[in-house]
Amino acid sequence: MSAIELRGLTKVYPGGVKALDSLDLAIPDGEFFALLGPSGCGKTTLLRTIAGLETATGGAVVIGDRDVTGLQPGARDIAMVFQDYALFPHMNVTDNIAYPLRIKKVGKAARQQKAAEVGARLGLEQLMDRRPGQLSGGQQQRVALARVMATQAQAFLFDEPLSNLDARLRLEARTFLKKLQHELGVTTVFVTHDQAEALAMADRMAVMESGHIRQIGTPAEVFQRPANTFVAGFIGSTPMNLLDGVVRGDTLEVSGCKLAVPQSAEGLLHDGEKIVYGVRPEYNVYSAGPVDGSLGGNVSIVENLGASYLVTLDVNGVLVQAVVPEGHEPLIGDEGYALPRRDRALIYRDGELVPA
Amino acid sequence: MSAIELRGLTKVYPGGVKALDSLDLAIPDGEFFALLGPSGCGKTTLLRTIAGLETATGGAVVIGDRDVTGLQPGARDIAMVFQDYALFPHMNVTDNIAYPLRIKKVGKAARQQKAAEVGARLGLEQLMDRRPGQLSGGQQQRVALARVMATQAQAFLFDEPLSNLDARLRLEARTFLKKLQHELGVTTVFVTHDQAEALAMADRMAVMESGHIRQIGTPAEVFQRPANTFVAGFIGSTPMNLLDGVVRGDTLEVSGCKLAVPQSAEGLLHDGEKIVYGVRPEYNVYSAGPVDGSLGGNVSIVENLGASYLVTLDVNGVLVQAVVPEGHEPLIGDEGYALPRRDRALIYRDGELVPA
Amino acid sequence: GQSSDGGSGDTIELTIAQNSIAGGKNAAAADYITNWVIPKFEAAEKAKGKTVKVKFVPSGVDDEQYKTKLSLDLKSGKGADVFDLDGIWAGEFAEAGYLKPLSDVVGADADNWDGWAQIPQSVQGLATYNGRKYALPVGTDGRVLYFNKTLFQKAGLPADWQPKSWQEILDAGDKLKAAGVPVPIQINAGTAMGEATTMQGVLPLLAGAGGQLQQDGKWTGASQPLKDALGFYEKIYGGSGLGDPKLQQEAKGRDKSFQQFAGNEIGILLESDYLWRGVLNPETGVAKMADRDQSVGYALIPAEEPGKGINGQDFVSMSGGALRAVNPNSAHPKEAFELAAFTLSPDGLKEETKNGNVRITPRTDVNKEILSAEPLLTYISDKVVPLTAFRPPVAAYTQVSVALQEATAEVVSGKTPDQAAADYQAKLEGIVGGAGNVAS
Amino acid sequence: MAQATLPPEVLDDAKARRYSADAAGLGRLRAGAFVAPALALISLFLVFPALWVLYLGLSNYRLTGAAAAAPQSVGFDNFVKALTDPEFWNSTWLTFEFVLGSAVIGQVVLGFLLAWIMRDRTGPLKRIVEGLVILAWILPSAVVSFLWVALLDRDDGTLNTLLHSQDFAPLLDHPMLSIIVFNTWRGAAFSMMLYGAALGNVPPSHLESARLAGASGWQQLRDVVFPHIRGHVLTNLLLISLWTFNDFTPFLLTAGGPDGKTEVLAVHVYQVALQGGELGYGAAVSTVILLINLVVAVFYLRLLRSKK
Amino acid sequence: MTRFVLHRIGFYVLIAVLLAFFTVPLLWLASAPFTSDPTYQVRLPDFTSENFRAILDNPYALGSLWNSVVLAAGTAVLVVVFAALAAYALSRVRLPGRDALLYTLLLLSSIITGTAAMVPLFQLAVELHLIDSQLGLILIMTGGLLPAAIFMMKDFMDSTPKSYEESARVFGASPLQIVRHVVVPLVRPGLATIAVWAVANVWGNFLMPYLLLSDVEKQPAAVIMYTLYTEGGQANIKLLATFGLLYSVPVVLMYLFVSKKYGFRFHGGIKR
Ligand SMILES: Nc1ncnc2c1ncn2[C@@H]1O[C@H](COP(=O)(O)OP(=O)(O)OP(=O)(O)O)[C@@H](O)[C@H]1O
Ligand SMILES: Nc1ncnc2c1ncn2[C@@H]1O[C@H](COP(=O)(O)OP(=O)(O)OP(=O)(O)O)[C@@H](O)[C@H]1O
Ligand SMILES: [Mg+2]
Ligand SMILES: [Mg+2]
Repeated sequence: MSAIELRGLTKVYPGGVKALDSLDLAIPDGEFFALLGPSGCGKTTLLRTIAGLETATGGAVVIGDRDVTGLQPGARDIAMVFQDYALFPHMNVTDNIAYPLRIKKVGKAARQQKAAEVGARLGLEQLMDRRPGQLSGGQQQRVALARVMATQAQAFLFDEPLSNLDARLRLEARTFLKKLQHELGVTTVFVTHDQAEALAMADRMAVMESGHIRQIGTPAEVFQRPANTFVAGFIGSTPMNLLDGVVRGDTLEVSGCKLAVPQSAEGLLHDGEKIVYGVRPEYNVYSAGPVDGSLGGNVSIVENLGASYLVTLDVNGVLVQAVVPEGHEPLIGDEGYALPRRDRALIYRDGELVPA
Repeated sequence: MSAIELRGLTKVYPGGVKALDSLDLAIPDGEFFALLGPSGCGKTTLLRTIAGLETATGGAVVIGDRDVTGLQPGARDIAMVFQDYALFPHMNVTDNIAYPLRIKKVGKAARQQKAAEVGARLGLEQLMDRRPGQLSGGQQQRVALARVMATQAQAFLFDEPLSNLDARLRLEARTFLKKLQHELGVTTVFVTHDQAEALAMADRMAVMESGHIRQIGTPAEVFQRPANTFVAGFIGSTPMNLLDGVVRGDTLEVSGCKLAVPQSAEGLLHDGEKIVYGVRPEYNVYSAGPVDGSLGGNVSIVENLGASYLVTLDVNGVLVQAVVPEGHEPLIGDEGYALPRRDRALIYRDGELVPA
Repeated sequence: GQSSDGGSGDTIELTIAQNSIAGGKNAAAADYITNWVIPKFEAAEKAKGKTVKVKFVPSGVDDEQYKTKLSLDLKSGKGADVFDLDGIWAGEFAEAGYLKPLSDVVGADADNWDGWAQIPQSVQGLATYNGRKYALPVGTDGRVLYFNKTLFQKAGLPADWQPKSWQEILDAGDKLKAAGVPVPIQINAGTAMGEATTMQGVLPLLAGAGGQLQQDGKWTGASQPLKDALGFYEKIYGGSGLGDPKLQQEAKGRDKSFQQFAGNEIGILLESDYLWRGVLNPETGVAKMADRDQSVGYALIPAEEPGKGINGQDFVSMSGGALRAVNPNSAHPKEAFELAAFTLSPDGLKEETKNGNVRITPRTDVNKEILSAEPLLTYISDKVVPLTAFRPPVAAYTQVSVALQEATAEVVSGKTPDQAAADYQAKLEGIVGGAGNVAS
Repeated sequence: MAQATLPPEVLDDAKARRYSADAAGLGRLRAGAFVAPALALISLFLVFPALWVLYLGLSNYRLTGAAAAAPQSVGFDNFVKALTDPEFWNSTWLTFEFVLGSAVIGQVVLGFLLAWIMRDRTGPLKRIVEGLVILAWILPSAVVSFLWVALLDRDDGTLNTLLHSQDFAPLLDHPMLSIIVFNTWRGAAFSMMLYGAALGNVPPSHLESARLAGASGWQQLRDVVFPHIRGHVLTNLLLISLWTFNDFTPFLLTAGGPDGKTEVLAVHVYQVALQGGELGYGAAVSTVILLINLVVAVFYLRLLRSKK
Repeated sequence: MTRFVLHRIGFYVLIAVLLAFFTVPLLWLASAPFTSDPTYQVRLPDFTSENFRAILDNPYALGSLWNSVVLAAGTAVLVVVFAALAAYALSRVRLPGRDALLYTLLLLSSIITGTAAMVPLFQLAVELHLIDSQLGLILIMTGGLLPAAIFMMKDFMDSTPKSYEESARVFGASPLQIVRHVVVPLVRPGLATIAVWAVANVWGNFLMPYLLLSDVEKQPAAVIMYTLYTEGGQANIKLLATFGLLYSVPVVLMYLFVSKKYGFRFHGGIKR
């Protein structure tokens, strides 16, 4: 169990793709850290560079208090779960779990016992003799976890371990994984491109974009105060409304409507300047009749979210979304008004949150 | 544009797997119909049998008013989008879109014009000369849609067309797709294993389990009143709490707590009978202090859902989940109480909803 | 050859190689070496106070492959101390240095061998190159015309048939044909039969027309005798129906000619004594003919016309034969020679030819005795060997032979003899190094 | 297997392309060590003798005779001789017919046909068909040549028996066709196995989309299958062309005859080198064959790279 | 529906024709060894065992089969091991000039199988004292087969997912361990295919064993098969057919074994 620190880490692939650009990051001991970002932003590369599967072009990787930058993956004392689990198809569950111990030259009896122990902990007792091909996705995932646990490594690295599961299994697995990490207390870096997963599981998280980290913080910080429009658009199960606007005195003009300046930006705006007004659909209060300071338009789409509805309004040609509790959902074509919560709405200037 | 009707459709694979078991289904003209179910329940088989890619073992497929059961796929006048899009990698976008027309012996100029037209409608103008390998997932998906649209088929069949997209793209795509179907008005059968997708997009939906349909209805019906515990456990972005209980006079005893009988089941229960008490986390009102008729316990997990939190309580060894608005989330270990809404809680007897 | 290096000081180890192998090709010869020669020779040497161990190196492959292997061995200074080779290879082996004159390798013993006195000059010639003896002759053979007496009787031909000219052969063929014999005459032709075409076909005919392959250091090109010989082919295969042109093209054509002869489908067949010994042999033949002795007749090969053969002969034949040589690299050439000579001792030859394995040995003294029970071999030994001819033992021969085969093939497939002869001459010039070495 | 959100081939493909770097951490040095044993054997027993052959081609080396004792360099005489020898050209032409007929057309087409009709079949029929085809491939050529002589024999051949024909002599009347059919029979297994694997890689959904569009069998082949397996087709073509080019087995059937009508280059070299003993000339002809092979290989590789 | 029926009929006719094409030539091998006086004609056999007795009387027949097994197995093992290692390295690490090297070797390997190479190979064997040594022959044949084997094997290696190896590597496995524990089991069908290919190649090879092995006790069946001819080069069909059958049985058994145990799978296509 150790902290992980990256100092000015750079990775340039042969061919010139700069996948990591002088990246600094410190993950304290025992933290569950999620890495989030769109496809191709360098998440996998970051993880693989920590693991030593890619050699860093520049910078250093420190695990615990060892600089491991030049070490072979096997010498770094970390464990990794791959997206496809990489369970050896020709070995049964016991052998798969015991494989790291076999490499460490643990005797056969000892390693089989350890495998049985870890397997039992993850509820795999009945499956120890099966091959991976005979397991369901969720079971495979647990075997991959068991194999990682058997190593007693300093840190765990997970590369989208849940994305191969179906939606239902994924939910179960994430609860399970979170609990397990909590119990073991091993520093964990978790890569995902599913923001809901990151929000639900992480102690802290980072949002990446093309080799850079755009924001680091707790899920709540990142969700409520995205530091820039990139993060704002990326986080949230429904994307944030990001609307172009102009400051007109103490109010804002956003697609033809007059809105109040959000609390967080009060006193920080100049008359006439162009800003982006951000509000999450969850923080848009919907009403069927006109309300002061709201965005009014016609309903163009209504989507069922389960216990609530996502309503899309066409506000003078700009689409604005609001979440409406069940029982209050409008029909398509109805008139509707979305009133942003002043305490939750945000202002972005040149793409950056005001105040930074 | 035509209705689709399945009568007693049965499909037994060589090897004996009964993937569809005497299934009846009627989809009216122009409907957007979603098929939902766990992996292996027969969704793909159903779609493929409609398409004629699998020959039915028994029963009939009627499209419009033609019985097409014995016809070749090419003669059924339907179009299908596959999970992997099945774009031909050696053809550019134009040729891919125009392929069905080429098979129908439409002249070169005519089909290129049609491809350009459809492509433009889907915003592919700039990409018409690229090969699929040079497109992002979302673009590929649009090309696949364009190819289907170019056919002017009677019905569209989609087999998990969104599951290859990353989470963010998926959201955009589903809005787009829904809108498109609405405009074209073509009868559409949409297979997915993501219940959120089904809820958000479908006019009506069916939930399948091992070759049978377990419930058909609008998304709201299926979400609010799942007909059986299978559907109840399957639908919803967080699974429904399904708790074993016993009827004690006019109250229920559920894991050591006394709960009121839900409105829907009032007067329908017998004293002493064993039931399953179902309530969605969204319909559990959480409070930090004790409340009458609530489920009390200690908080074991707290997951961030964005603007709300999913809190898992350990109620005498049974896990109960409740959704808590942001700002009110408890800490792990806190005491907490979940009060089910009487108008939303449900009772299942022998796995079936009461009243049926 | 070098095997003796490893032997203990006073044990002499020798190896002897042949293209024969127990249970396969020439099995009898292999058995003779292993079961008789080796024990007897070792005993004899022991009696002389020498410890000699002999090892037999069997082989059982095509002659070309045996030759290749032998050449490669000899070239790299290896190979058996005593080995057999086809007489026709003597010249090229000598030129390559694979063989040395016996007296150079062995010393005076070689010239003083008592066997020489028993070997006819013509057979000695097989082992002679540029006037020096390079090896011991192992035996010889001869070619005759076989005919099927049963078919002859049907065609009204005599059982003691002996044609005097080519025309008489053709006449007999006509009668056979008239009597419904499927293949009246089979004279090997074409490339598929390989050397059989040359030895049992074009060369005897060439000799019969008075021609020789090589004369006074020059090769014979498109000469009249060659054209005559090819003309004879034309008469048989050129539409007369006397022969079966297709058979000449088949890869296994010669096998088939044997089967057909044994099956009473061929009237006249030009072949060597091997046909009698190895093919039709009622006991061990590959195409057994139970009534061989009664129904197969044989006759000398006539010249084109009486007196028109080589050296003015009325009748002609061709012969070949194997040689047994001492490896110039042998560590023990004297003992090796003794071994070779031992295999050709009268006792040895008698032993070898026991049990129906009769062949014409090089020694007249032995032949008299062992051939008495074999009318055909006696006939060849007495009548054929004196008038027979041999192939030129030079390196270029193999290619010349192929050119001859090709010439016959051309005739069979319809070219005129003149044209085929001209093509032959052109090829010949290419093979032997220019027109200067060719006489037409 | 449980649900995989990505179909495996999509995943594999993307992975393979993106992380083609050194997955096992071999490093150049150790990679070198892994290649070393093979390379050592190859250098010693293949490259060295092969270069020697090239060298021999410049001499008048013979198996026997004076030229065996003291071979002399003759420069490019052997090549000039080969290139001016009509027999060589005849053989070259025959070899092209042979390769084109039996490999490029015969084995590729038959192998593909077999793979195609067996593609989604299981059970005894598939096993029997595949077993027989592979049997033809693994039986030793010495045995196989007998089988075909017995089949095509002019008198008692099985073919004549089956056709109730008399005197039908394929080996004499249609020798080239015979060895082409023979070699097709003999070698189809390799192509079948290769295409079998290749067809397994054609995503079924692509075929099905074509079917849904109403494409006929031939249209499916043309529009979906061939574009997908082009790489396999070319690998296969390259290997079997090379093998067929150097295949000596026809000799066992026809001995190059009748009248040299089946004397393909490999047989020609055999006759020149082994029967004629002209090793220098034989080596030169081998070198020319090598060059022709090179041209063929480059041609295929061009084809492979062209439409990429 | 009728179209469907016609389709079926067409399919089975095609299958029947193909089956006949591949079966008919084999009939002779099934009948001749059991016939008393076999010719090239396929006849109903009289099920004599005399031919087998005759071949068992041949002092070298059985031994040669064993020698063939030794040579084939030895070569196959070396080819598979060396080709696997080399193909693995070539597949995973971009060595400079890798592709050019592979193609060159592939081309050169075709010359080595020809007749022209026999002199260099023989001389080489003489210089290295590998004459009359089965090991020497195995090494020489391995050298000839390796390029094509590497070429085919590389396709197998290219198509195995790399995450298995990376995973083992993170656990600290050494490259050789990775090959042994992970790669070999994964590509086993490929190894089996190459092994069968190598065995079939060695099994039929006549010229090299004949030239390099003088001692008949060491010679393989391919050479002994050639001895079953007579002095004049006539085939002893009786023995040849029978020995041919015996000679074929081991390869067929090996194929059946391998295909049952590992299945056959080919990968192809040159990926870049
Ligand atoms: N082996 C490689 N060679 C060259 N470029 C590469 C390689 N691997 C990745 N890249 C590039 O580096 C960038 C970062 O890739 P990476 O795989 O780290 O992204 P990611 O965030 O994991 O994406 P995803 O969500 O799709 O897995 C991308 O532009 C990718 O194309
Ligand atoms: N070709 C086939 N042969 C035999 N069984 C099959 C075949 N295809 C599907 N099955 C079986 O039929 C059942 C239904 O499969 P189907 O593919 O329709 O499920 P699905 O609902 O689409 O699942 P998923 O969500 O995983 O795509 C499964 O048990 C499956 O194993
Ligand atoms: Mg990644
Ligand atoms: Mg499916």
